[in-house]
Amino acid sequence: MFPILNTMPKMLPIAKIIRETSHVKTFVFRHQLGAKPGQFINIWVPRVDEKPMSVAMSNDVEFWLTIFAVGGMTKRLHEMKVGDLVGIRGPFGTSFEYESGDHLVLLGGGYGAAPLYFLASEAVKKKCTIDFIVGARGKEHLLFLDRVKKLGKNVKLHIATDDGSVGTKGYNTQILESVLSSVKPGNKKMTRVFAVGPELMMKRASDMCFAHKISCQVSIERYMKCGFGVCGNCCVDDSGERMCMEGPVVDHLRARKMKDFGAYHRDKVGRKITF
Amino acid sequence: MFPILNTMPKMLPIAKIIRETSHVKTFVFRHQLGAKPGQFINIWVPRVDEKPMSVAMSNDVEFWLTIFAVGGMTKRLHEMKVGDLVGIRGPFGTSFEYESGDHLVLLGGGYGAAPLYFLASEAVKKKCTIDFIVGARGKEHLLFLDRVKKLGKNVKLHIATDDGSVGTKGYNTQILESVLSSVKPGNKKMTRVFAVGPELMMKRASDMCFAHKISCQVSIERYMKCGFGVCGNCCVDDSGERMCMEGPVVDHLRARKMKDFGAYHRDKVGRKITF
Amino acid sequence: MKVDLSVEFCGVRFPNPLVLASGILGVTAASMANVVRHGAGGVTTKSLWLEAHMGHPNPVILTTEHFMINAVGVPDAGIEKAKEELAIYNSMKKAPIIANIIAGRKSDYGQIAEEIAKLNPDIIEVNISCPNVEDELGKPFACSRDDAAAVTREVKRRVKKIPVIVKLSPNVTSLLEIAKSVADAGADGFCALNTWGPGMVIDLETRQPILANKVGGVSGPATKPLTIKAVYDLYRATKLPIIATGGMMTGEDAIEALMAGAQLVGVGTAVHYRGIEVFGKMRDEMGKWCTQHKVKKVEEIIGTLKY
Amino acid sequence: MKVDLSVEFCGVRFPNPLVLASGILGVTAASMANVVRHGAGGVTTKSLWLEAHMGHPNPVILTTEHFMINAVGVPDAGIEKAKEELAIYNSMKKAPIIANIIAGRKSDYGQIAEEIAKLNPDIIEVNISCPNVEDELGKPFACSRDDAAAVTREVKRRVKKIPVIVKLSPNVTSLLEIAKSVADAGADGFCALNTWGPGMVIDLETRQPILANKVGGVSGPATKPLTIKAVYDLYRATKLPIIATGGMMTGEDAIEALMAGAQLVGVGTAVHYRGIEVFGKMRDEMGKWCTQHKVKKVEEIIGTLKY
Ligand SMILES: Cc1cc2nc3c(=O)[nH]c(=O)nc-3n(C[C@H](O)[C@H](O)[C@H](O)COP(=O)(O)OP(=O)(O)OC[C@H]3O[C@@H](n4cnc5c(N)ncnc54)[C@H](O)[C@@H]3O)c2cc1C
Ligand SMILES: Cc1cc2nc3c(=O)[nH]c(=O)nc-3n(C[C@H](O)[C@H](O)[C@H](O)COP(=O)(O)OP(=O)(O)OC[C@H]3O[C@@H](n4cnc5c(N)ncnc54)[C@H](O)[C@@H]3O)c2cc1C
Ligand SMILES: Cc1cc2nc3c(=O)[nH]c(=O)nc-3n(C[C@H](O)[C@H](O)[C@H](O)COP(=O)(O)O)c2cc1C
Ligand SMILES: Cc1cc2nc3c(=O)[nH]c(=O)nc-3n(C[C@H](O)[C@H](O)[C@H](O)COP(=O)(O)O)c2cc1C
Ligand code: FES
Ligand code: FES
Repeated sequence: MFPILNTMPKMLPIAKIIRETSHVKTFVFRHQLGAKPGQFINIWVPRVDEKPMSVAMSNDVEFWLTIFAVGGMTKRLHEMKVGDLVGIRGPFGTSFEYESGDHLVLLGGGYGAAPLYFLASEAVKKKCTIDFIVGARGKEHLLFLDRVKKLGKNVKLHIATDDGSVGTKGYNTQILESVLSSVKPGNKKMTRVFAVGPELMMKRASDMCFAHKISCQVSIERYMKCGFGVCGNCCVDDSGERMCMEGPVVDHLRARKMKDFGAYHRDKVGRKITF
Repeated sequence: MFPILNTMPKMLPIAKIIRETSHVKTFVFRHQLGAKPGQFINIWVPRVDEKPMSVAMSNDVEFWLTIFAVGGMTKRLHEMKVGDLVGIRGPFGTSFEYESGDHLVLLGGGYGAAPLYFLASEAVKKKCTIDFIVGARGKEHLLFLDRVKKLGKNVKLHIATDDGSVGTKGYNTQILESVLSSVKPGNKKMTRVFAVGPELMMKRASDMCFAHKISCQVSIERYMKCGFGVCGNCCVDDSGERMCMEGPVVDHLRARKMKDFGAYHRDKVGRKITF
Repeated sequence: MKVDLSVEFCGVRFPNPLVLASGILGVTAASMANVVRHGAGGVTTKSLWLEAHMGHPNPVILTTEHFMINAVGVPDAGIEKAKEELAIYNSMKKAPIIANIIAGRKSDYGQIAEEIAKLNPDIIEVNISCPNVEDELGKPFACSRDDAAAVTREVKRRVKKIPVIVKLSPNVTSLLEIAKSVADAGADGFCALNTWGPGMVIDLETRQPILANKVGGVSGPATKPLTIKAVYDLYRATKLPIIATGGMMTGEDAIEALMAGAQLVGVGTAVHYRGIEVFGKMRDEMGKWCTQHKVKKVEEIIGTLKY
Repeated sequence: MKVDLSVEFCGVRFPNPLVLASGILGVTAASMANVVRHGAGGVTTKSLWLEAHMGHPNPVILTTEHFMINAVGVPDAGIEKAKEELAIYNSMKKAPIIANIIAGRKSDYGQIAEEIAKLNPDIIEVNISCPNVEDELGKPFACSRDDAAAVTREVKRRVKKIPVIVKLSPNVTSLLEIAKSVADAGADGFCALNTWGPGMVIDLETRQPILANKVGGVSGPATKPLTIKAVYDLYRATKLPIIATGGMMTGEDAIEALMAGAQLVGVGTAVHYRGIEVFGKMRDEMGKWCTQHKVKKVEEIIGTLKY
């Protein structure tokens, strides 16, 4: 498997900006990216920085990026207007794996709901049934609810909020636990959990799946520079696997062998930062 | 039409050496060259030089080069033995054009008989009938006679020698004239002359074909360096066409527009040398 | 939209910025006219010597998908042939011609320049940077600030009306040091760059270098970013007109070079990678880019890089 | 036929000549061990600083089919991280490790060298040739004979038992002048070469350089013939052991480098063009070539070029 040889940024005007929550916007680009759910791109704001972002939707005519304003570059992005140019490189990395007809349990924390929405929208076409569990601090931080609801009857939406302003009060992992508990033994093999969000959430989800002997895939986000397997900044311990190439989506059994899973990540100079 | 991007010499051992005449040897290489009749290769003798040579035969398992020992490099080649390595680049250049069922009149002077033999051996497979006219100073300088004879009943061999030691005494162009004269008006369109040899011979042949209104292709040999259209040493006047790319095989009507056709060629520094 | 691709370079107007680089298809007037017919906005002769110069035996050019390496060795028949061919070119001239000159000794540059000036080329380009005659001639003059300036001064002294540009070598520690000294010596512009190295390719079977000259100058698409940077440095430091030469393969490459500060774009190796049709293709690609970006005159984009 | 691909370099035996080049997949011990698992005969750390060094913002690496350009800016967390990672690497060591060191001032090289020497790498490689921190640090020390020698002397003074090799820059007028002065200053070998340029890539839409650092070092398959020539020149002139780095993509490329005089072959950019599997592929290609050519020990072909 050769990586994409040409990784020059493709300059694209922002076609549309959708405000999702106070800190989150979805940026729409009219371009056939050809990404699969779980893959990411690098988005470059000239003179500012370039950062990895999961693809929140990709079809024949457009793709979406759903972006939290957290620091310098994402805040600058949030100030940009329709028509402004950014550079896009990718898609890079691995994608979610499942079979037609599988039962998918999606656990999204933070912007994790966005790539999972992309996954769900593809999976329903493949006759999958879906439990879509989202969580956030409060109602106003929940993402993509309306879109998920429109995916049809095969998708069941579960909501958890820390403050109980909507859905179950508590963590989304609590909902996961009850969903997993209700899986009949005979259905375990075709049930797949996909967890995308804060690493500690994914770690908890993995522990639950491990206990229930249900398969699980997680998205391991590490500090990325190149995005295509050269710089070495995104490698995990002790396998040395590159999360931009052999990840970000990995089976949780592989994640569980990573010393850093749920424990630490590294900053841009490779220093360990505990979660 | 892109040229071959990789033009590194392929090192091949000489598989067989066939002595043709006192000054001519055929070198056989076991390699699928994929050349068409009329095309040439560059053959490199390490530490000596690299020179263009027409392909005298190319099939799925081997190819031949029939080489006159005239100067430094070709004399060195004649000293080489089976197993010695030479570098081959190509095939380069244009090839002879004709249709299945055509009547081909081949006029070979000097080593010109070799590439024409390659043409004949392909053309007979395409149901062409062939008049194969060869000429040389004397019997002992004639090339490829036995091979041509073996091509079958559709190939008629005509021989001319300056000294009359075999065949007609005189020039091979005299035979051409009589062959052309015997072409019935209705057959002129499907009759094609291919002349390969000394340029003055080709010029005479072209004049005859022009008078008879019969099509003719000639092989314009110019001093070649690269062989693939970059150095500019093989360009003709006034069109500037490169004989390694737009030639060596050209329609004689195009050749007749060349100031240099039958008049002069250029040496390795681009100086004109009259024929 | 009608796009004006013409550019002025050293007072000479070129119908488009694409100029045949020296040493490629530049042996005869007919060949250069053919290149113009294929879309070039101008041509450069192969390097012209006063006396005949043999060049190296074959093989002289090797290519892979990734690079070209050449040691043609600057063959030329000398001034008499130059006279004949330049006269022919001028008699059927459709685009400006740059006469590229070379000599073995600093002092000889003056004479060839003077002789060539008589033949009325539009521009004289002084080749002091060929990396594949090192064994014969030593390090190119373009590698020494003083030598480069001395050659420039000598040529400028002997050539009065015709603009003189100097062809620079990339194979130096400080391109700008050389360029500034050449500018101070009176150069009217630059051609940047000649080939890289020299490099070497070994045949693994015989364990010998393949080029008869053993080593040769390297070119190819990978040199583009190096050319772009050099052009920008020259543009910023000297403001003299520049021909960006090296790795230019597409119309977009040419646009990039213009943004970096070049007026003209030299095209050599691309003749191999995209065929002789490359000139028309690049011209059309430039036109298309300009149309898409609402650029009416390509000259407007020269030096517009926001560094 | 069983082929022995192992080579000795500065007294250290490498299971095969393919060494991960500095700055590629060299941030953590785990990553380097992974590269060895994929077939490398040794690894080089990314350049190690005494104190943390931030490097440049993204984008830091761009690639086309033809070249890579990078301005990562040599980020590193400093000596404490180096201690931790080298200890981990050594605890699971399967192949030699070369610690590549860097500093901003000549005098600082001694200290980082001394600190790193305590961590017991097999070899110390002194990076004086990174072209993408010029704005920050000025022309690399590898561009000055005296600076290069001063750094070498300083490192050699502080490092007693571990072999010290110097990583050379191609961006100089005379590589041999620098190399000889480094050799005289006590270097035990060379790594040739660092990246080319710097070069620049402009985004045509915004008319800005794409790399955050604006310019970056150029690498790619096209640099191979330049590396080969540099290696041969070094081999002939100094006889010191050499790592041939630059444009090495295939087992045949590695064989070519060995013939030119290298003991080891650095592989960096090829990780992009052929994937991380490139080490195993190149190793197998070398093995196959040796078998076909009846070479039992790959060391036998070192320096066998018939120039
Ligand atoms: C595979 C992947 C997918 C991602 N998908 C999304 C997404 O869909 N939506 C979204 O909002 N965010 C996503 N992120 C996170 C996003 O990259 C960071 O939020 C962003 O880089 C922050 O940059 P900043 O300049 O705004 O903030 P900074 O202040 O520079 O950084 C804030 C934090 O973001 C993280 N971060 C910064 N730079 C990088 C980098 N180059 N690579 C990885 N993490 C970094 C670090 O943890 C850092 O502490 C994803 C990250 C990865 C690795
Ligand atoms: C397209 C083409 C096909 C050819 N096919 C054959 C062939 O099948 N058999 C054969 O014996 N010869 C062929 N030749 C001619 C052959 O290339 C020359 O005989 C050979 O180059 C002589 O080299 P030398 O070193 O032996 O002699 P030299 O003394 O170097 O040259 C003798 C003469 O050969 C010609 N010649 C030399 N070098 C070249 C060159 N690089 N390119 C073109 N002509 C050159 C010149 O007219 C020169 O005067 C062909 C030439 C061309 C251009
Ligand atoms: C085959 C070949 C021959 C060349 N001959 C000359 C020459 O005679 N004089 C000269 O100044 N440059 C010569 N050059 C250098 C080119 O003019 C040009 O500077 C270089 O190749 C980079 O441009 P490119 O990438 O477009 O080829 C030659 C280059 C090649 C490839
Ligand atoms: C992304 C990247 C980062 C690099 N970082 C370093 C570095 O930190 N220190 C160093 O000495 N060389 C560094 N280099 C140079 C390489 O080690 C190597 O010398 C050069 O890339 C040529 O080899 P290659 O063609 O195999 O990549 C880097 C090169 C690349 C492409
Ligand atoms: S981000 Fe560079 S290797 Fe993964
Ligand atoms: S031989 Fe070089 S262009 Fe024809």
